[in-house]
Amino acid sequence: MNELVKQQWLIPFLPLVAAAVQSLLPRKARKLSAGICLTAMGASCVLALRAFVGTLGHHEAERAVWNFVWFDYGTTRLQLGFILDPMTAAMALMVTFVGFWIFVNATGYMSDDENFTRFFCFLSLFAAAMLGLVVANNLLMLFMCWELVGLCSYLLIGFWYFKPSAATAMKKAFITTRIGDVGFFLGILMLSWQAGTLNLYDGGNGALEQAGKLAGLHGWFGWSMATTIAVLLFIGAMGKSAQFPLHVWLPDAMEGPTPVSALIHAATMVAAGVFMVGRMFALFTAGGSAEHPTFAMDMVLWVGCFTALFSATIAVGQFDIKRALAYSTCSQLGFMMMALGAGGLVPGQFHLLTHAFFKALLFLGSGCVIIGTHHEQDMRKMGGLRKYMPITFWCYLIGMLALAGVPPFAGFFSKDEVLLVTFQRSKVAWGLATFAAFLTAFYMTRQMFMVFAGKWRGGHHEPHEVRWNMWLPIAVLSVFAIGLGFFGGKYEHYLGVHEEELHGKSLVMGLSVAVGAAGILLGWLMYGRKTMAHAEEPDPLEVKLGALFTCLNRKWYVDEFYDATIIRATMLLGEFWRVFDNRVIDGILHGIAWTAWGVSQVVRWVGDEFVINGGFDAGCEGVRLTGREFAKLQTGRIQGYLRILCLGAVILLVIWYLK
Amino acid sequence: MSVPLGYYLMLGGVLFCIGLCGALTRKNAIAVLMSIEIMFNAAILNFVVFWYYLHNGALTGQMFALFAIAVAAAESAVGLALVISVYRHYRSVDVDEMKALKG
Amino acid sequence: MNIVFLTLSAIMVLGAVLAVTLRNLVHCLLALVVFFLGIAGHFFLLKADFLGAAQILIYIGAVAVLILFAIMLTRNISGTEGGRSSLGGAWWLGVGLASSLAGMMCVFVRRSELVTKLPYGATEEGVVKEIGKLLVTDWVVPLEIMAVLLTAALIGAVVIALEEEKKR
Amino acid sequence: MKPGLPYLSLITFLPLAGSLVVLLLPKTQERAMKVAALGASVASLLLTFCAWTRFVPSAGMMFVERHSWITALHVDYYVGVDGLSIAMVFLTALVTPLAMLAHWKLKDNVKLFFFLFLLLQTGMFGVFTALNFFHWFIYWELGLIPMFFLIKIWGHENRTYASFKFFIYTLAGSIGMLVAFGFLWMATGTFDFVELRSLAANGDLAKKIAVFVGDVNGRFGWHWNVTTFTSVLFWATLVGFAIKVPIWPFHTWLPDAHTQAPTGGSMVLAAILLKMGVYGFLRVVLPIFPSQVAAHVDILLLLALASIVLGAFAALAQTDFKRLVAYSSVNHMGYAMLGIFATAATAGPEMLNEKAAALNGAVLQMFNHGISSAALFFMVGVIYDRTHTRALAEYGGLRKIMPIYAGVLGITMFSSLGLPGLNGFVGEFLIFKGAFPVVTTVTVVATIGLVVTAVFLLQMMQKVCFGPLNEKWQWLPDMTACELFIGAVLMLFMFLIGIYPAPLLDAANDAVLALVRLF
Amino acid sequence: MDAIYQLIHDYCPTMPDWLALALAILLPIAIVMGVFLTVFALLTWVERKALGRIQNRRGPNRVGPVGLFQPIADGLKLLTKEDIVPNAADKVVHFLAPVLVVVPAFMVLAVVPVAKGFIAVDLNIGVLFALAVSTASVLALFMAGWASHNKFSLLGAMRGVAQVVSYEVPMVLAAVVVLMASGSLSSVSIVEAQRGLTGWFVCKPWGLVGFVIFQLCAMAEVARTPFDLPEAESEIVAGYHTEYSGFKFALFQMGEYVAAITMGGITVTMFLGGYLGPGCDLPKFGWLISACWFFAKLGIIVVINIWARGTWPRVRVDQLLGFAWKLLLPLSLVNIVAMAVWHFAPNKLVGWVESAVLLAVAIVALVKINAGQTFEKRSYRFTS
Repeated sequence: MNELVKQQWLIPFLPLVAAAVQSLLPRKARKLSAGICLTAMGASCVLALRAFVGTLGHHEAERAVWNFVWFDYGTTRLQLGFILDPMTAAMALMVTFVGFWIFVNATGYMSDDENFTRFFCFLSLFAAAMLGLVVANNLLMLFMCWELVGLCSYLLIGFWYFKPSAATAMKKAFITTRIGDVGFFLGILMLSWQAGTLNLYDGGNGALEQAGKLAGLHGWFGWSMATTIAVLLFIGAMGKSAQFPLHVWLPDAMEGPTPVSALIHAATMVAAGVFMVGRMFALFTAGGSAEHPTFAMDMVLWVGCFTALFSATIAVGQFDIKRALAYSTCSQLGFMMMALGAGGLVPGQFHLLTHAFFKALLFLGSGCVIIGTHHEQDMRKMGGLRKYMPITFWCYLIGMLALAGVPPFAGFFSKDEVLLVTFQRSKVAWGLATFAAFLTAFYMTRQMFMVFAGKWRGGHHEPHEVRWNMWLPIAVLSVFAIGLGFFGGKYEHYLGVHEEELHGKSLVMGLSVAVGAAGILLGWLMYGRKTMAHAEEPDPLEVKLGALFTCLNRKWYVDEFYDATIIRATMLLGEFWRVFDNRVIDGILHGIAWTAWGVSQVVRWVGDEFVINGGFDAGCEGVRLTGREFAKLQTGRIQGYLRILCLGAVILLVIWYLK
Repeated sequence: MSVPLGYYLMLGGVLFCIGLCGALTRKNAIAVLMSIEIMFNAAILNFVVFWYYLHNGALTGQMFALFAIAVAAAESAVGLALVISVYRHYRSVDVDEMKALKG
Repeated sequence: MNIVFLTLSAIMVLGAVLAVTLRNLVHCLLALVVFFLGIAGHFFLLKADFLGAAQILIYIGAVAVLILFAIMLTRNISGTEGGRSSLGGAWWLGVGLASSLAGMMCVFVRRSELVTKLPYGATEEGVVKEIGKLLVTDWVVPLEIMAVLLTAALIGAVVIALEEEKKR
Repeated sequence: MKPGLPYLSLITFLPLAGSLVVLLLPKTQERAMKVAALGASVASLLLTFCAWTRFVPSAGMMFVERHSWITALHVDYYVGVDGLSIAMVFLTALVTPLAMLAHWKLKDNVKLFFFLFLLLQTGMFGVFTALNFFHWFIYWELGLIPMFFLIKIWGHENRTYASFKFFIYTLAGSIGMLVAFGFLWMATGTFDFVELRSLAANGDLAKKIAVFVGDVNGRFGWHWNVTTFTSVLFWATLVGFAIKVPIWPFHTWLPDAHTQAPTGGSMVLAAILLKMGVYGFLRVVLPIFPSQVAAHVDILLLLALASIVLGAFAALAQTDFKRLVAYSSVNHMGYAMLGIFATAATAGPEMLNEKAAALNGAVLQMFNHGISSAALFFMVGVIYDRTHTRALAEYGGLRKIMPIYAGVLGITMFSSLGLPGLNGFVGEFLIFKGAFPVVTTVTVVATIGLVVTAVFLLQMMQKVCFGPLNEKWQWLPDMTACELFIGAVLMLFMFLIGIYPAPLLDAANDAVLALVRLF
Repeated sequence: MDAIYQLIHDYCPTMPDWLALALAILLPIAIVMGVFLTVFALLTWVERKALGRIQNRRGPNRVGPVGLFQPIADGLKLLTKEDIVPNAADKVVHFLAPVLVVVPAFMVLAVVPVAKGFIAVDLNIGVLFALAVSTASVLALFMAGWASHNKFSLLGAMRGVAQVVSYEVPMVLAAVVVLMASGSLSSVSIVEAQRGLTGWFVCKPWGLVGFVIFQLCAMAEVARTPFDLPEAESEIVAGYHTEYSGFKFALFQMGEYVAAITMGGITVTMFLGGYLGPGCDLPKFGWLISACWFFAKLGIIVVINIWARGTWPRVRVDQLLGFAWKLLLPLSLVNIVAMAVWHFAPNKLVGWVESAVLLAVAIVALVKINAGQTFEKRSYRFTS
């Protein structure tokens, strides 16, 4: 276990090297770039597997840590470190495995793009950053990788930078996540200040190991120190995992290529927030217990629950296939956060894993659909793809069922666990969650029928099935979407977190199945029975709900709200200060300059004109005249001079004599 | 041998004034130079007189006179040369005509 | 002894006055020569015989001849040159100034305490040897400078006088 | 090289010698002039490198040279380098040749340009190495005058206004400083920074000033009280440096000076001249007026905060590319000042590590900002040479036709943004880590600056590189080899310090600790 | 003069001082005048006799036994001749000129030591006085030439002055050598310095050269023989004394001849050891023997002059001046150096050899340098 942790740094390092090499490759070295990227990902996947197997052997949660010094300052030193424990191993394995298959799909998806090499370079950079985040034992290193992941999402969203919408989307994504990161940063500062170190586990005096002590201290707003730090960290998580206030960037992130959406906005990056909360779980729960949990836990619970419901409602009203999936991701993340907030570390993490697989499956599926329909993204212009793209259809179906929570599939087990835990915590949250689950089932079936059922509503040329490198990954993922569910129980044991027995298990399970079935039934009723005839036909739901539907479609006008308030405010502030600088400060300066100039003029006019010039010139004139007079004396006659000389001598002698 | 010093000094002074008077009144440049020579000799006479009466052993007075004579000779030589060259230019040695350096 | 002094001074003064007043330049020159002889005589009287000889050698031998040459070179054009030209007031001014200066000098000499001073004892022999030694020891620098001065005067006089030749 | 070699004098006066050589070369030999100038500054770079390798951080002042100069005024030529200034000397030695290289294609009066540049470099070296106020002030002004001419002669549209404003503004500040040091000299009889520092440390300075004020009162019958007098001295010196840094209210000369300065000029102006102000705080204000700084620390913190936040907001609203980058400089310098004032915020040794972190961060921030702002201005210069316009609105989608340029601009932008893995982050992280425990509220507000910095830089990036290509720039050629070389060197340092900042920090650490222990 | 004064007092102490003083002054003058006038008369006779003998004719033999009274006859003739003065002449200057010619000649005699103890005035600057006075004759020449208002006389005067002035310088420098050797200016001490068998200065190498230079300059000074340009009969009638006749002419002749004698006297005192001779130190008749020696040597010098007059042709003016400035002057300077070398040499023999060699080299070099100038062929402008 200990020597394994020493190789942990290799996992993120390989993709990093690959990214560096690829960045130097010329544009036309397409095959080589893809090759390097895939081999690197494969290698780190093998390493992750080795690490995972390493952790399997031990029965209770074994943890190995390896810290190294980054640099010294003052009298202390700043350390970074790597960790190997069940959660990391699982996560790393999931990221590498899913990532690998997404890369395979990407080779197909991006085959006709001229910036192919640069795309794969960014992908491997992203992989490196994500893996770095996962294996980090130090909060600072985690934060650094966190920001790098944000950078990669920025670069990948804006991959097709010539599209203005992509340009604004990439900027928006980065800035929103950055706002979250500020919270995270403050949390780190607080932690480093209070705990003295940023290492999570450092043989006893790591930050998490001091959670108890931190709980005792006083933080902001009356919370304990641990809670304040947890809240700050959760803000970062909200930004990254697109929780309610900072979720606006996720739908716009769909501007990027679909594999990107799959990798970043489904499986890995957005999950980072949840993973981070899971990693810092000790901090969140410090100071509180199951009965009266800390404020942080409550916050996580309610934010998660609300996000789940909120985005589920929006997902229902979306026409773009990717946006619908984006909102579903949002709501699923809400579920995970809710689970964690309710105290269920294992359900949250398990749901994270399963969701990664089937959401990646769904996104890749939508990618195949888009390629198949020659870059058509609007569901209203699709339809009847079952005939044209059978493989994609079946894989997509498995993904949909898993997501909807139909029993045999992975989704059911993980979601059930989540609902169970929420049930324990608070009935209200559980109720909302089950309604959100119902909505999930509904919009997924809506999507299935709009896309695959009915007849082709798109343009003139028929859709076609995608090549092998596109459908193979979704096939593999669909297998996992099915199989993974069964490992639920063992995961709990694997993580070494022993949950006490939960009551009301059968009620919750039954209700969730019922709700899932009801959603599917309603979806079939609305969309399955009478599929839309042509693209322009209004959405049946729209007919039903009318104004509410448009409101859903427009994402509850959150973007517009933000634009109107925050963004305009900052722009105005900027304008104010720019004008302030130009007018006020420069005004003062110019004022001083003008007064100085004025004074100089006065002095010049008064002082020079009269006093000096007048007096001086007169003096000069006088001197010149007397000079002319004396000149006459110089007659040129030598004797004249001699006479004057003698006259002088005589006078002198007389004077001397008289004295 | 007992001529008092005063007589010699007066003699020197008178001679000097005669020379001065000549220098002032004569129109001819060479005459002026001659009167200057007289003034020079009056001065040198004084040197020797002072040496003779106050010398208590030191020969400085004579040395001075000797050098003064040498200088006077050099001076007159150059003066005359100048007069000759001026004469060639002005065709006359009348002092009043040499007014070129008028102020 | 002051008889000799008186006669000599009388001759000298007469010579000087004539040198200044005579109309004919050559006659003035002769008067000047007499004046120089008078000075030499006084030098002998004052036991400065080396100086007396030098005076004769330099003044009568060289300077008088020089002046003669100068007169010869400039005289034949200007004709008889009037000693006391009709300068009018300027002439009287000159004489007046000179005489007042002379009178004042006599008055001062009379009032100063030096007047009755008598000479020291007879000077010992070998004054010339003494002068020679002094010239080369204490006064060697003035001697060298005098040498330079004389050479410069020599060359200068030649150049000035000669220059005209070439020009024409 | 035997250890006794007078490194600092050599480094300082090598450019001066180079400038003379340039002066002597005939007018037609423009190429020779450029090569000579570059040779001189590269030589001093190599010397700096040798000095760096021999630099022992724990040894306090290194390479000290002390020769008595004007004995009457106890003024001596006292040169030395310690942790605080070694980084700056290296920065000057690194950036100036690059700035010169940026003007390799210069055509009009080349001789004067390179002469002024080398003179400027000498001035800058002098400021960072001088330890006696007398010749330090001479270098301070020497650094100013060539810059004035660079802007005046090779500047853009209204360069006269900008150059005058820059010169007179900074000069006014430095006059205040001169007067203050005049009084200090009268009180203590020495101009020497190190001596003044030791005096201030053991409290003698205050006593001497009290004595001085006492007999001044006695003689002239005024009745100044000592504290107001010392605080007047303090404020005069502080304003002098504040203008140079620039701290918020005194910063309006910077955008004008930058927009009108030629590429190389603004590179040097941003990279090094601003650091002279901050270095001034480290070398002069903090050690000599510790008690005053502590007394007025809250106002100073507010000012630093203003520079960060207001600088960022003002940058947000800029339409001119260079003005935007200039305001970003104001913002970044704000961080450095925050780090410095944080050390003065609490007395006593218990926050030692935090204060050391803040100060280390400030020193690092100075170096990093030097690198990233120089790169950023160079990038602006590169486009300006091609398009002759700085309005952001006119650009768009340059990435299509200038991919390499877009790449380098991206990396530079992210470095100045403070992205981890690049040099900006380490400095800012240390500052915040140090300042947070000491002045929590100010630091929290400062984080707004972080966000807004990201906003305006990304906005700039979007307007310039992304979005649809403005058809006017169809023919724009990509970066030439020479320009790429400059960019590459700067990027190399960005990555280097981003990944492994230890050498820089170790060098500065001991000096920083000594400074922090003063408070 | 003081010695005589003592003598007078011893013999006739009763005489009043001023009378004694006057006598002491007048007596030597009378003696000197008397002796040298007779020698002058004798000189004219000897010259005419010798010239006749050289030119293979008898010379004056009508008046007196061998023509001895010829000088007296000449004198009487000139006294009775009418004294013509040209009317345009400058009367005063015309009258003064002959006087000024004679006066310097006689004044120089005052310092010539005729015999042991017999010297008119023993000035301790004797030689310098003699040289100074001889320069005064220049003035007389010029006045004569100028006063007679005659082109030829003016031309003669100009030549005379140029000649005298340019030969004066080498003469004085040659005399300097003697002064250096004897260490004093008074003629008696110079003579005394030449005691001893080979004591005469002429026996020293530099003494010989000095004697030759001094002799040549003396001849030029007096305008005799090769240098008698001033009154070169063939070219400018009688030179500056064309317009003189009667007694003034006699004075001129007397002046010239007396000058010749005095120059001879000075040459004898300086180079030939004055009155020194084997018997001059005898107590009783020593002074008579010394006088004889003096006059014998004087005779030799005079004979040389006459001899030169008879045999050498006249020299041209530019050659005359060139010879003086370009040869005699440098030679005399070298002579002084040779004397210094001789003086400071470790012993007699070395000193002798060195100065001799130096002088020989100098003479050869100077002659070679001036070869071009000295007696080059005369060019006629108007005749072919």
